[in-house]
Parts: sequence; C-alpha cells; structure tokens
Amino acid sequence: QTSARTTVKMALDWTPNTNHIGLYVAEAKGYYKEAGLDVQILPYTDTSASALVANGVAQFGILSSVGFFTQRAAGVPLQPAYAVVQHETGRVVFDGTRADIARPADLDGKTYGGFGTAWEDALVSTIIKGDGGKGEFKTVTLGTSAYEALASGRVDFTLEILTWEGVNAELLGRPQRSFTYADYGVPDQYTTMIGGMQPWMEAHPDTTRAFIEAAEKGYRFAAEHPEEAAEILIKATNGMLSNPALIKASMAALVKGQFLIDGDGTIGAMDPARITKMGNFLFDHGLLRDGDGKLLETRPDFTGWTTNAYLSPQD
Amino acid sequence: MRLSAVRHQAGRALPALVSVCAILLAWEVYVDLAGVSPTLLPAPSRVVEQGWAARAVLLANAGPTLAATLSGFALSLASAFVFSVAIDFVPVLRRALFPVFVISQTLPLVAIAPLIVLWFGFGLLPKILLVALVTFFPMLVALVDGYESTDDDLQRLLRSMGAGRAGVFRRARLPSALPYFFAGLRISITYAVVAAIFAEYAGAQRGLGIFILNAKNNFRPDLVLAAVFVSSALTLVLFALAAGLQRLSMPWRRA
Amino acid sequence: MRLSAVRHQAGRALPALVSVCAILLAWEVYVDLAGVSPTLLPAPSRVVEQGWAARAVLLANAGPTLAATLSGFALSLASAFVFSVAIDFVPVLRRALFPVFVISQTLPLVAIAPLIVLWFGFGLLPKILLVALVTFFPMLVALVDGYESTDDDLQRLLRSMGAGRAGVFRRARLPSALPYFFAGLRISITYAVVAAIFAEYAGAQRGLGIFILNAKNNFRPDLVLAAVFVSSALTLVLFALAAGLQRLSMPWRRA
Amino acid sequence: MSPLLSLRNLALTRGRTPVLADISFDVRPGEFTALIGPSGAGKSSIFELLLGNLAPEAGQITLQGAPQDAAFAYMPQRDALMPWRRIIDNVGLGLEVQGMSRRAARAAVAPLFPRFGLEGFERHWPAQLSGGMRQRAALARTLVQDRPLLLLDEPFGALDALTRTGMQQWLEARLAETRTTALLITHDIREAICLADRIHVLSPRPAQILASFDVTLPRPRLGRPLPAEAHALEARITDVLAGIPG
Amino acid sequence: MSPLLSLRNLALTRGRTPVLADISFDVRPGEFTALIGPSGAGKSSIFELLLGNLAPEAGQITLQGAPQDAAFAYMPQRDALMPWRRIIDNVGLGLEVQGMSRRAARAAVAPLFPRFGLEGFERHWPAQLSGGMRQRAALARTLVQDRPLLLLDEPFGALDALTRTGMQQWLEARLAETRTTALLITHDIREAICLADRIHVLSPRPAQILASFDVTLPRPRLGRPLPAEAHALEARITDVLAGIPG
Ligand SMILES: Nc1ncnc2c1ncn2[C@@H]1O[C@H](COP(=O)(O)OP(=O)(O)OP(=O)(O)O)[C@@H](O)[C@H]1O
Ligand SMILES: Nc1ncnc2c1ncn2[C@@H]1O[C@H](COP(=O)(O)OP(=O)(O)OP(=O)(O)O)[C@@H](O)[C@H]1O
Ligand SMILES: Cc1ncc(C[n+]2csc(CCO)c2C)c(N)n1
Ligand SMILES: [Mg+2]
Ligand SMILES: [Mg+2]
Repeated sequence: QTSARTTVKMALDWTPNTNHIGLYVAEAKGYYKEAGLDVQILPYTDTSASALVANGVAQFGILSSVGFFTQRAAGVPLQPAYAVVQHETGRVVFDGTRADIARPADLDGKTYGGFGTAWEDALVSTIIKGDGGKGEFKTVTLGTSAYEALASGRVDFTLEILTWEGVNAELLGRPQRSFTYADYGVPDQYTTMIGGMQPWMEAHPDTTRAFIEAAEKGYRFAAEHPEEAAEILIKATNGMLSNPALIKASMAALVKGQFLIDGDGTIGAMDPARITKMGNFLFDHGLLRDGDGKLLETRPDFTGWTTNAYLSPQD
Repeated sequence: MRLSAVRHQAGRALPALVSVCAILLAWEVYVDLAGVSPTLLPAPSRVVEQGWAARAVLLANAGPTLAATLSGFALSLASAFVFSVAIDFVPVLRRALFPVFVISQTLPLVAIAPLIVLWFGFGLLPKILLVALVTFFPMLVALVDGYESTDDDLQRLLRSMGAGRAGVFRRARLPSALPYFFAGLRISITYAVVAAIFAEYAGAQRGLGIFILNAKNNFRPDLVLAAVFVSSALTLVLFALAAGLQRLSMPWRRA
Repeated sequence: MRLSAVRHQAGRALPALVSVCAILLAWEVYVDLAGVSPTLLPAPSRVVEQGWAARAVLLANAGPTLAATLSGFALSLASAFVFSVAIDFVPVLRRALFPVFVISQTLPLVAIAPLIVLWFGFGLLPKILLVALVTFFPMLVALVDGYESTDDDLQRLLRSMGAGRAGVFRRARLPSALPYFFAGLRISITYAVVAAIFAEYAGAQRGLGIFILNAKNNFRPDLVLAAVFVSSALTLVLFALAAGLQRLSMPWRRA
Repeated sequence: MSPLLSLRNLALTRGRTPVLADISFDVRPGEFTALIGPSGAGKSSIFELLLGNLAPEAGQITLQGAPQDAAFAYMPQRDALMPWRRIIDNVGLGLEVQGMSRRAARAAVAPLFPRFGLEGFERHWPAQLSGGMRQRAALARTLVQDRPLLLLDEPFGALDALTRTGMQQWLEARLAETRTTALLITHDIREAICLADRIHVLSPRPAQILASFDVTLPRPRLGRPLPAEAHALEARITDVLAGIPG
Repeated sequence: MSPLLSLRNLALTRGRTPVLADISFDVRPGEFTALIGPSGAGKSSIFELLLGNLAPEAGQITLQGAPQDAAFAYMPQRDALMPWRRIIDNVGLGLEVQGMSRRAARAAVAPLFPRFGLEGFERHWPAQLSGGMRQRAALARTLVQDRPLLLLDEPFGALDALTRTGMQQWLEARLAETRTTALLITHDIREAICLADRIHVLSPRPAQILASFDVTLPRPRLGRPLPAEAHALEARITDVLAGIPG
C-alpha cells in the first residue's frame, strides 16, 4: 500500500479557487493516498487544461463546459467524468445603480466587457433576444480587467462566476445586479467539470475511478465542512489565496446555492439530457466546428460525450 | 540596371529566406514525425491554409494593430529624443529620470491594465501610449550612450568656433549618436508590434492581439499562429526598413 | 575616507530618490483627492503596508523569479556573445539569422506557452529559456553593431602585426564593442525581471508572476502592486549593477 | 600698443603631471607669435587654456575686445574632421556655426579648394583623404573663419616641403592682408622664423619660457633665400632648445 | 644580392581617384629605403598594398622569405593607438599578437620608455598624451616587433627637432645592429638623406617614380654636420620635387 502509488497529474483551468476545493481537500485528507494515488496538481498556466490533457501532460484537468464541447467537436476525445458544479455558475452582471438597465433587453447597444470566446456572443445575444431585445451590443475584449472596467463604468456589463466574482462584489458592498442565463433561454450547464481523454480513461479504468472517487470524496467533505475545507485550501496554496474572507464566503455560496451537491443529493454526476441540450444549443448557434475549423454540418450525437461511469456507486 | 538591382536585393534576402524556410520545414517535419497534436502545435502548412481562409478577418484585425504600432512608435521616437536631449543638457535629470524609466519598463500589463482602461478607455490612445512605453527605453539608452561617445576633440573644436551647448549638441553629439540610435531603433522596432498586441490585451475591440486571444480561447492554435505569422511579417518589414534607413543615413560608413 | 565615499554614493542616488518619492507622493495624493477606489488603484501607503504584512510570501515568491532572471540572463549573455561572434566571423549568418531572431522576439507567450510546457515542463528551465529569449536580442544587436564600429586603422594595424581574424576580433573588434555592449546590457537587463515574471505565466509553482496572477484573481490589487514594487526594486538593482560595471570596465573613458 | 592677449604666470597640472610651470607672454594685435618647444612640453595645453577647455592652476589670461568664444579660430593638432561631413562641409563648419546656411558656407569655401590642393575632393569623406590632405582641410576650415586670433597647432606637420611652403606663403599673405593676430605651435624652427614676429622657446615639461626672440626680417620671407641673420637666429634657438647657454 | 622585396609596375585607383600610375622598385635586404613625394601622392597607399589591405589594379609585389603577414612591422601615419590600452600595453601590442603574455610583453617593452621620453607614462591612457608622445609610443610599438621589414609612415612628423634627432639616431643604430630592412615615408628631405641608403622621389598623384638616388654617405650620419655632398643631394631632390629638370 505504501510503495507503488500511481502518479496522476491534474491540470487547473484558473488560479486555485473554490472550484478546486475538493482536489485540495482530497490531498489533505489523504483520500488520494488511500486510493493508491499520488496526485500532482500542476501549476496553473496560460495553456488551457484541456490542451494539457489532450497532449498527455496531465491525465486529468478541469474542463469548462463550453471549452469541452468546442474541443470534442473538433475531434479531441475529451470526456468529462465529474461535474464540479451541478448548475451554471456564470451570470450577467452590471452596476446595480444603473436605472437604464432593468431587464436584458436594455443591454441592447450597451458595451460588453468580454473574455474573447465565441460562446459569449451567442450567450449574451440569446439572453437579450430571449427578453425580446435585438441582441446587438458592442464587445470590448478585456480578459482579466473586465471587473475593474465594470467598476469604473468603462463597460456596461460583463459575465462573472457568481461564486467568485459575485461573492467578492458582495463582500465589497458593490451594488451589483445580475441576470441568470437560464431565465432567458440558455440551457443550464455544468460550468466546471473534471475530465480526461476518453481513450486513456478507458484504458486505465481503475486509476480513473480511484481518482474520480477520491475527488468526489473531497468535494463531499468540502460541501459538508465548508469552513474547514476553506482553511485547507488556503493552507495548501502557500499564501497565494490572499483574500481568506473571499474563500470562506465563496464556499458558503457554493453550499448555499447547492452547486457542489444538488438539492436531490446528486454529486459529480451529469445528466446526459442536459448535456445534449447544451450541445444542441451550441450546435444551433454555430459554435461547433470540426478539426479544420468548418462548421459541423450534422448534429452530433452527444450521448457518450460525458460519463458518470467512474463515480462512486450512487446510494 | 533595374533588373540587376532587383536581383541584387533578392540576393540579399536569400539567406533570410533559406533560414526561415528551413525552420518552417523542420517544424512541418517535426509535427509530422513526432505526431504532435494540432491542438498544441499545428503544422505550418495548416497554419497557412487556415490563415489564408481567415485572411479577411486577419487583415481587418491587422489594421488597428499596425496603426497602434506606427503611431506608438512615432510617439516613442519623439519622446525618447526629447528626453535624451533633456538628459544631455541637464545631467542631474539622468540620475533622476533613469530609475523612473527603468521602473516603467517593469510594470506588468496585468497590473496597469485596469488603470489604462480607467484613464484612457478602449480607443487607439491607450495602445499608442503602451507601445510608446515599451519601445521608448531602448531608444533613450541608445541615444544617451550615443551622445556620450562623442569625440572630445570635435566638441572642443566646435566650442572654439563659438558654438554653444546647443551647437555642440547638434553638430557633434547628435551625429555621433547615430550608430547607437540605429542599434536602439532596430531593437526597439522589433518590440513595437508585440507591444501593440500586448496593449490590446488591456482591452480592445479589434486587433491582432484580440484575434489571438479569441483564437486561443476558441481552441484554434492554427489561427493563433496565423496571427503570429502576420505580426512577424509586420515586424520583419519594419526591421528591414530600419536597417535600410541606417544604411542610407550613414553614407560615410559605406564609402 | 570611507564616510565620504558613502556620502558620495548617497549623493549620486539622491536625484533618483527624489524623483521616485515625488511620484509616490503624487500617487498618494491623487488617490486621496480623486477618491479612486482601492480596488482599482490602492494608495502606495496601503501597498507598502499590505506588502509588508505579506513579506514572507512575497519573499518566497521573489526567490524563484530572481533565480530565473539571473540564470536566464546569464544564458542570454552567453548566447548573444556566441551568436554575435558567429555572425561576425561568417557574415552570411547575419542575413540568415537576424530575421529568425527578429521573429523570435515577436512570438507572444500565449502562442508558445503550450509548447514550452510540453517540451520543458514546469521547472526552472523553461523560465530560464524564456528570459534568455527575451533579453537576448538587444545584446545581439548591440554587439554586432559594436563590432562594426571598430576603427579600420586599428584592424589594419593588427593585421600588419600578423593577427588573424580571431586576433583582430579579440584585440580590436571586441573592445570597440564595449560601449555598445553596455548600452545593450542596460536595455536588456531591464527586461530580464519582467521576462521572468511573464515566463511564469507559462506555468510555475511559485514566483512573482504567479503571486501577481493570484493576487489579481483574488482581488488584491494592493498585493499585485506590492509584487510590482519588489520586481521594480530587483530591476533597479540589476540596472545599477550594470551601470556600475560599465564604469568599471571602461576606465579610459573616465581618465 | 596694448596687448590683445596676455598670459600671466600660468601654471597647470594635468592628472598628476605638472605641465606648465610659469608661462607669461603678451600678444600684440596683428602680431604673429610662434611657440616652439620639445614634444610633450605643454604647448597644446596652452591653447587649451586659451580656449577655456582647461582652467589654469595659477595665473591668468586676459583678452582685449572680443569675448573668448568669438575670438579664436583654432586648428587642433589632430585634425578633428567630422567623419560624417563631406570635406567641403568640414571646411565650412566654422561658417555654419557662425550662422551661415550650409549652401552659403559651401559657396564661401569652395574657391579655396584649388589653393589647398583639394580640388575634386569637395564631396569626399574625410576617411578618403590622405593624412596631409586632411591636415590641409583642417587648416582651410580654420582660416575661413576670419576670427581676430588664429591658434594653429602644428598646422603643417604632415605636409611635404613643397606643399608646406605653398601653404605658408599663402598664410603669410593672408594674415598680412587681414591683419589677423596668430599663435603658431611648431617644432620647425625655420618655419617659426619664416612666419613669426616673435618666438617663445619653451623648456621641457613643466614648461616655462626659456627665451623669447623678436624676428625683424623683412617680409615676405618665404619663396626667397633667407638672409644670414635668419640662420644665426636658427642656430641660437637650436642652442636654447638643446640647453646650450647663450 | 637578390631583392627582399620587389614592386613591379604597380597601379592603383581608389574610388575614382587614380592614385598610383606605375611604381616599380626593389628593396635589398638590410637596405634603408626612403619614399619622398608630395602630400596625397599615394605614399601611404603603397604601404597598404604591401600589407595586402589593398589589391593593386595592375603590377605585382614579390617578397622573398617570410610570408607577407609575418614580414612587416608597420607604423601607420595616424598613430592607431588603442584608446582602451594603457601606453605600455599599446607598445607591447605587437608582442602580444606574436604570442607573448601581457606580463612578458610589458617586461620586454618597459626598458624602452626612457629612450622614447615616455618614462612615467607607462600606465597612462593614449588620450592623456600629447601628439608627439603618441607618435613616439606608436614608433616604439613598431620597433619592438623585430620583424625583418619595417614600414614607417612619417614616424617623426609630430616631433620637435631635438626629440626627432634623438629618435633618428637611435633608429639608425638599432637598424644597423639588427640588420633590419626599412621603408620610410617622409616629407623631410634631410631626414631621408640622413637615414636612407636609397631614396625614391614620387610625382604628384597619380604617382610614379620621378627619380631614385643612392645615398652613400658614411654612417653614422646623425649627430654630426652633414658633408657638402649631402647638401648637394638635398638640393637635387628639392629640384626634382619642384619639377625642375636635372
Ligand atoms: N580610403 C580611401 N578611399 C578612397 N580614396 C582614398 C582613401 N585613402 C586615400 N585615398 C586617396 O588616395 C590618394 C593617396 O592617398 P595616400 O594616403 O596614399 O597619400 P600620401 O602620399 O600618403 O599623402 P600624405 O603625404 O598626405 O599622407 C589620395 O588622393 C586620397 O584621396
Ligand atoms: N587629457 C589629458 N589628461 C592628462 N594629461 C594630459 C592630457 N593631455 C595632455 N596631457 C599631458 O600634458 C602634457 C603636455 O601635453 P601637450 O599636449 O600640451 O604637449 P605638447 O607640447 O603639445 O606636445 P607635442 O609637441 O607632443 O604635441 C603631456 O605630458 C601630457 O601627458
Ligand atoms: C473562479 C473563476 N472565475 C472566473 C473565471 C473566468 N470566467 C469569468 S466569466 C466566465 C464565464 C461565465 O459564464 C469565466 C469562465 C473562471 N474560469 N473561474
Ligand atoms: Mg601638442
Ligand atoms: Mg600618407
């Protein structure tokens, strides 16, 4: 048991944050060790986690929902095996004191501070159109500075992860309001997932199962002991999480919003129907392209794009 | 005459073509043989193919970047010149300003992007300022060191002729700095396009930087590299112009 | 003697202190009077205070960055020297290699980060290579232009003495390039720390770049700026060292 | 006549080398003064003091009339041609500094080129000239400036006898015509005798004036055999330089 | 005795200036040859041809024995001191190039400094020396190389008579002792007569040899009055240079 532990590498999608909580808890609580694994969480890099996974630098990675669909459509056999959050954590945010924005249709003609994905365009215009607007707005690609730009009024609205940026705005007492995607015709999705390459996972089912189960155990512990989990995360990241209040509040939001464990007790599992819905949405909006950058002509069959096969036996 | 001149120029470009082609070929072969996934490193042939397919978008995005590059570089040249003159005339300024300029070169974009957005918005101006900020320092160092390289005999001679500080500067220090200036120019113009691309990361509607960011976030490394090809080509043209200007400006070196 | 030397050095640093302090003061006052939100631009006093509180983490992260900076810069110096010599001895290499080097300067990190991770992993090596890549070009241009500035009379003299190509290089071209070398050194060392910080975005466990990224994503602009202070201080020290070395290496200029 | 220029008890140390011990002499308007002395004595340093490039350790320099920076046309010992200016623009440099346009300066200096044996080299770069040609260009540059006081530091050192005599003759005539005051550093005793009204002989470093001679030979002196008087003077100066007491 | 060095019908054009028209002469081993000619004639260019810095348009140069790059010790017309080397290291440069360590080169050249009037300036930088001192340093640098052939381009142009005579005497003695062959460019006819075994007089550009003279005066010639024969030769050469037919 002590000797030959299998080494597994895990790639992150962003700087360490509460979405990664279960991964760190599992390490600290020895769940990986129990499962015979030696898990190395790779440092966050400019390179997307899916690229690292696709090229074997890491066996597992945090996949964003849209990123995954894009890549899989292009022929990279990524496969999510665990949903970190059970519902969409993203939302549209804007300055709460703005009298001219009451509903998504009011966003027409406004300036959007974006991050540079094709998905955002479809997302925002769907939301505006879903509210009866024209879906026309100006995009300024900002990346990391979107929230400062919003705070200083240089852009009118942007997107955020409500359990991170949203929580921070609340902590700072910023009068911020938001629109939820699902309210305006965008399907709900598992925003953040853990996955690997399907062929690799199928070739290494035991390792995969061991890893996914350990992670699940970590996330379950975090959902049940958010304060303690927050401490673990802060400690494990060597002072990089320099805003402990944010971590705690974010954990509270993840628990309160039933993101880590859904109201019905679901943890990690993905509903194929929801995946298909999201896949169809992306296909219908022309966001799925093949390996040569050409629009997919035929609607893919999304079943089998994700799996729940490596989760612990559901009770 | 015309034909032979053309042939001569082509001959000068030959080694460059050979080496660049060799690298592209090696890359193509490496990707092929090592079976590198195109999600990581697409083959150059694919980059060219996809870049060509996206040429309209690429061109539309190259425009703003080129505009920022050229205006920013012009501003950089002008201010490097002004500051170098000020430093030359008021030596204490050198000690006072150099640390500030050095610090200005160490500011990472993530740290200042919010401020730039706050102060200047998303127009051309902030890009121009950022390009100027990045390319300014090599020019300044080169000019200041160039002035210092002036032969004392020449300065004494000019003073004996009744030239004042300004006359000595214009007639001896400035021409003496020319070779240094061009070393600085070639260094600095190399950074100008990249600087404009980076500047766009602070917030922009269009530009090669935005194109790259989009391509990357949409998992299109082939388009990322296509944009890099365009930016490299722009840089090479600017660099070649600088080198040509250098040859033209120092005829006495060639005689 | 010792005391007066210390006082002399302090006197030399005075204008720098004055200007840097003036900027910090202006910043403090601006933040105060304009009521800029500390989430956008914290006052320097706050930056210092919070930076001091986080000094242990800051220091732990400054270490790897400094290591990458110094090793990368050493590699850069060595390879700039080697390539400059090669170009000097085989002139066609100049036309062949310069375009390649210019292109190498235009590669945005986002484009090459995946390759770097794939080829070199997450250790110190890729950072060293990236720092070398960024700082190499100014040194190369400076050296090559420096060699070209050599007085023909000196070279003819050496040849008459029976010196071969290498002897002429070592005894005339190399010393003639010294002032250019130092102009290039001062430019290039200024970029070294920033380059190391950027290199960390390609993947690192620790380092000022990682610290900045995390502080940014954790909404701590004060700590972002504290790290920028540290990186600026490092750069200033390196720059001052380069300037001091320059003075020491050219005693005939001071006599 | 009151002196135009007066040097009083000048002393100078450069680095740790004592260069000038005690130099005093006057220059009257229109007078041609030659300084002669061993190599390294400090002759060029005297010029640097006059030009204000160096400050004396002791003593003082007084100049009547023109301010110091408009008084002298100076020809340095090394030619100090600017490599980036064509010969014609090097020769016209002083005129440009005085405010003339480049075009006007070229027009003003071009007629001198044949006289200086530089015809056809107007548009050459300095690096394309022989040593003697560079020296002639530097001399031309100095003379066109038309300043009240001429400082010439070994202006003919790189010239062959024939060219040199030609230049000297021309200089003698030109100075007589313009009544310019001149100071000439030379190591050629005969040259000093042919050109100067007064000759100061300097000792080795640290320099002081060993002897001064008035030269009263009739002018023009060049282009015809020197009188016996001149030969006697030459012998006398040679003796002074050799340290043989008179 | 077969010539050590032989120049045959050399012609040279630099830029668009025809510099050498037709230069032929031989140099025998141990012989001291002087080249005399007007400024800008092409004297220095002949040296550049010998050194292989320029290729002749026509004609050829043959050298017996040593390969070209080990044959000459060359003193250029402009001193070409390296600003970044102390005087002692400038003087020792040739020895270092020949493979001596810097320390050994310093030890080898240090004893020469008093003789060249440079004692105490060993550790100075070239910029801290007077024009004549620089020239002497350059001369010393050339002589210490101990090459079979010496090329001296106006080595005494910046020196006063006394210093010059001292240097010349020393050179004459040294050459006699080492049996070195020497080529001297000078514009001083008397200097040529005092030092040379053979004098070639060059025409103005494009240069050809107007006349050649053997100088058979007894040695040592310096430090004592020249015989009448010498004065006659001087007059003859002056006439040739002035274009007066013999
Ligand atoms: N680098 C060069 N490029 C073109 N022409 C040159 C160059 N150097 C010299 N010349 C020309 O060659 C001719 C002869 O020059 P050279 O230096 O040989 O003369 P010289 O006899 O040594 O004269 P001096 O006694 O003045 O030194 C001159 O007309 C000069 O203009
Ligand atoms: N820049 C300098 N720094 C220090 N010492 C100097 C400098 N220039 C000249 N000297 C010293 O001053 C002394 C006199 O030099 P100066 O040039 O005045 O002599 P000179 O009489 O003109 O000699 P020459 O006839 O050889 O030109 C020399 O001993 C020289 O070493
Ligand atoms: C903790 C966390 N915060 C922000 C982002 C980046 N981000 C900002 S908005 C948005 C899309 C919302 O639909 C994403 C992904 C992240 N990846 N993880
Ligand atoms: Mg002098
Ligand atoms: Mg010559």
